[in-house]
Amino acid sequence: MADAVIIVALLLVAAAATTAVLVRDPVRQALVLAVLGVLLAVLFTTLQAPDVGLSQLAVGSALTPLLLLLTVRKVRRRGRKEGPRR
Amino acid sequence: MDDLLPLLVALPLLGAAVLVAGGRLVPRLVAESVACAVSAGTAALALVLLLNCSPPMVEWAGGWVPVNGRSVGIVLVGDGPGLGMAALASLLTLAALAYSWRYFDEPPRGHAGSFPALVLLFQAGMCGFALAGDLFNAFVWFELMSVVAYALTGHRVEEARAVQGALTFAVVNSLGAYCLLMGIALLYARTGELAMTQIGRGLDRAAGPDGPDVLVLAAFVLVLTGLLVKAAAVPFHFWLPDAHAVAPTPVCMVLSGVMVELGAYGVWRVYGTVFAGPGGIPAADFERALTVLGALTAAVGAILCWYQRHLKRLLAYSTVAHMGLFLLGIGVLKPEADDGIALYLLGHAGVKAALFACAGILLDRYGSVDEHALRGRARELRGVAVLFTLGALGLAGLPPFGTALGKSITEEAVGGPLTVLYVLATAVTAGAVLRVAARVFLGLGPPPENGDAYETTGSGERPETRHRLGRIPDSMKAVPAVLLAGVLAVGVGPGFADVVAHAVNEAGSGGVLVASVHWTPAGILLGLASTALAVGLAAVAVTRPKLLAPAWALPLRRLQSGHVGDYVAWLLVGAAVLGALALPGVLGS
Amino acid sequence: MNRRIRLWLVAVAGTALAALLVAACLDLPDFGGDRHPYGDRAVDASLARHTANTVASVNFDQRAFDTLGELTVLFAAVVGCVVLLRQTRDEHRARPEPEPVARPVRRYALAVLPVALLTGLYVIAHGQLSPGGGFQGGVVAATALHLLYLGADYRALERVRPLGLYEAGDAVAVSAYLVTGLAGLIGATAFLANTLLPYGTFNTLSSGGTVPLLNAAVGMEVACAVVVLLARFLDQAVEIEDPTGKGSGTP
Amino acid sequence: MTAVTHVLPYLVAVWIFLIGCYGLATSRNLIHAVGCLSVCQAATYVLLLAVGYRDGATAPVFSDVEPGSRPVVDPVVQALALTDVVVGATVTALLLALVVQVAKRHGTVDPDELSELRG
Repeated sequence: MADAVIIVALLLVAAAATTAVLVRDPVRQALVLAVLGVLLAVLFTTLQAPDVGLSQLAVGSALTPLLLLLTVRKVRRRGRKEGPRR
Repeated sequence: MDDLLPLLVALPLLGAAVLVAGGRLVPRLVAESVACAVSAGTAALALVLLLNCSPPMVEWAGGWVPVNGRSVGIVLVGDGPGLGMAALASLLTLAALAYSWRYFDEPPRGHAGSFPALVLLFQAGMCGFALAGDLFNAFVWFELMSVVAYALTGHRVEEARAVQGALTFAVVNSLGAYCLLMGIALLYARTGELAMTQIGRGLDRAAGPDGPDVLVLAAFVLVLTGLLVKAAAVPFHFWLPDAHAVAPTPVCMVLSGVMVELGAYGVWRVYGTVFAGPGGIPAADFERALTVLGALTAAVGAILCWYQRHLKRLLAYSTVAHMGLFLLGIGVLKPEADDGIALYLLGHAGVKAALFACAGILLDRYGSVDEHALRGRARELRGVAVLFTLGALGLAGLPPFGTALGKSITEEAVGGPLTVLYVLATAVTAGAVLRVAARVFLGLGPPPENGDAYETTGSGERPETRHRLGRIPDSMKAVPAVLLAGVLAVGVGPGFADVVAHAVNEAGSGGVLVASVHWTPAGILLGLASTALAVGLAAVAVTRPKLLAPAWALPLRRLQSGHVGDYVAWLLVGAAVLGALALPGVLGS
Repeated sequence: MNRRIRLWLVAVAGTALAALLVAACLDLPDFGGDRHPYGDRAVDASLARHTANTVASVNFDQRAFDTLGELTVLFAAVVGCVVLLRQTRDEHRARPEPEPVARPVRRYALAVLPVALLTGLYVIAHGQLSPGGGFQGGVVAATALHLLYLGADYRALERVRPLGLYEAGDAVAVSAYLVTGLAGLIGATAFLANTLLPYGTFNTLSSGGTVPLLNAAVGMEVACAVVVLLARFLDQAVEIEDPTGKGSGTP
Repeated sequence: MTAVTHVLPYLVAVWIFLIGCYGLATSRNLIHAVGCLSVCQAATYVLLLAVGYRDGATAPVFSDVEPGSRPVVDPVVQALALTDVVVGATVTALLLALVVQVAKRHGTVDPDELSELRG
């Protein structure tokens, strides 16, 4: 019987993933993806997978959102002359 | 001999690493020659291994040989088809490197070795995928092949089209790769194994008396979705014309020549080892799924190929049509069809790479790949005209060519109605190429007026070389000539077809040796018929362009919208259709 | 096709796929089941070779060929990003003026930098003992370097981060991995075979034969790769300006 | 209640995959689309690790656990998931590099406004 922590972690991950998809602004999505990365790391730790949890923490919640934000900055900086992008 | 198999992957990787490490210290000439040397060495090793693969070679990476039938390591399978695809990939990569000898405008500052290094990584990914006997290992090399293809397709970043085509290519193929991985996870959950043959046995053991259940069907749909996205079957094919229209010509040669065909090889390999047993998908379902998808792909590819005026997109749709024909041949599940498809695939790779090379010459000489803009301008390129026309005739299936031999054997195996589709599809695609040859090289017929706005014209492109080529370097003319000579050798080489057939049968159906494959009068007649039909179509199209351009195909062309969201939606639809096609067998049992 | 048709297609195909996948999930063995044949074999093989962290043993010993592929995917992405994000002829580099940095931030960044770097190296070194390894340690070490950007400014970061060196380091790490594999082929029986070095005593830094070597190679490769990737994106975001400046770019 | 938990992780993985595909298909911003693709990939991690879980088992690391004293989780799926995490990072990096170039050359990142390749 899977214990309660795994179930809670799973539901939180599902909620975070749905939010990451439904929020349309890239900056906010980058933040939600960082939260999703942390929640995934927690889920992997509860699933007794510390290696994957650590790499998900490093890659999923630090590296990917940083790259997303740098891309937004590059796109927004160019778009500022034509009015803010959606 | 077996333990040299991983070297087919390790050598190009080492070459790429050396090129990137030393890329900035050496002049560009040294970097490109090192790349050619490494690629040629790998091709030679692949051919040597191919020559003695009669008992298929099996190598366990890391020395993890099975203990009482079970192992933890990764298995590499060096049988006829696997090594054949690895050799074909290496030879085409060598041809692409030779073609692009001092070809591109200046490489990124201080990174002389980056393009050759990427091409070597591409070769390593393809060789790894061809040899993989482990499903997850195949996914990793599939992913390497794709990542390098995205970077190479978007190589000309200053072109607006190149980056859009590369982006849609990357998103659709990545989603396909993730579907493949989900399928692997399901198969691992059911069988607890990752080697393909072990998974097959596990499925047979785990299947109850009434055969496969929904889990096997879901795994089949997910794994085949990933592979069919790479094989550009309808409705997963939308990325291919966009990617080929924008990729640099040497990359197009390898993409269309062998990478797309590796998708069909993957389908054949995965079905043969994993899903062919009693626990897998019944043969009738697999046959129905591939026949329907293959026929659709051949039809859509041929029709849209006829309407294109952008030379590279026209050749890309011709590749889609031929992929449909290959999937049809694989779907028939007969050893003769497998032999025919192996020969047809070899011939098609050479012909299509040669045609792309000629299109690249036109682009670099005249700065355009638009059929209407180039009308009559390429008269002085005699040699290229001959090569282009020979390639078109090879595409149509003119007998001495290897493509004709493969097509005739396959037509004999697939039977009546499908043969008509084979003849029509090859005739229409070859007719389009012949029409382009007539207009561009001979300037025949009245100037065609512009079609409606919903099309990608080939004009306004910039040549890939720094400035327009005054004189065509002979390396760019030699490569298509050698490729076409190779295709002729496939067709008329004494005993070559038998060697290929023997290797394919030994790997595919466990050595059920089939009567020797050879030219048959019926096959030759069909080849001549399709060539005549192609020439006729081209002639009519050139003289009276209005006649053969009905507007009913417009809605079909609107589907190719270049929009990422559309392509993802079509991928989901394709997966659902694949599930529906393979459902009856699972429900029935 | 317009948005409405696309939405409709996604809805229909999505529901069909959902039905198929949910039915498949119901056929899957129960979550938390006890049947993991491959896993049990992997644990036994890992203990036989004195590697405490079984995941590292699977990654760098039993399925080292997979890790070679995945290492090359990262290497290909680095070379790809170098090619895709290069400064084209019609672009120029603008020198960013150093922004004033608050005192506490500067002190914090410069204090934490050596600690983060050390943590990354520790995680790499103990890859085959405790959770962690080449990948995780590499990313930690790479991000540690970028604390300089927080602490000082972009030019300080560029001075300490000569890009050519890191790209060469990436390539050297991949070559090291391959040479270790070839040594296995020449010295022992097969490519990437782990029978060359003694397996050492269990739970010590030198245990596991070639696992620590491959771990270090992957650690170096991931660190260099992440530095180059971040550098390429930072260059685009901070320095490289478009020719027209109006943002429309060349048609 | 126990029936649901036997299959909940798999259902969550399927849900994340399909919601990611929905986001990818209906996205109006290419950066948002790349984010949705990484959500799709998160589904593969969840499915892989859920397949390898064992009730009452601990992590397969024996630096502080006596080998054989406690049941351990399946280490092979963790190796596969590790490889998948890194592959995901590289694909995201390449896609974002292409998005930067699309924004530079097309002036927009809205897929509806990209009109170069048609027909």
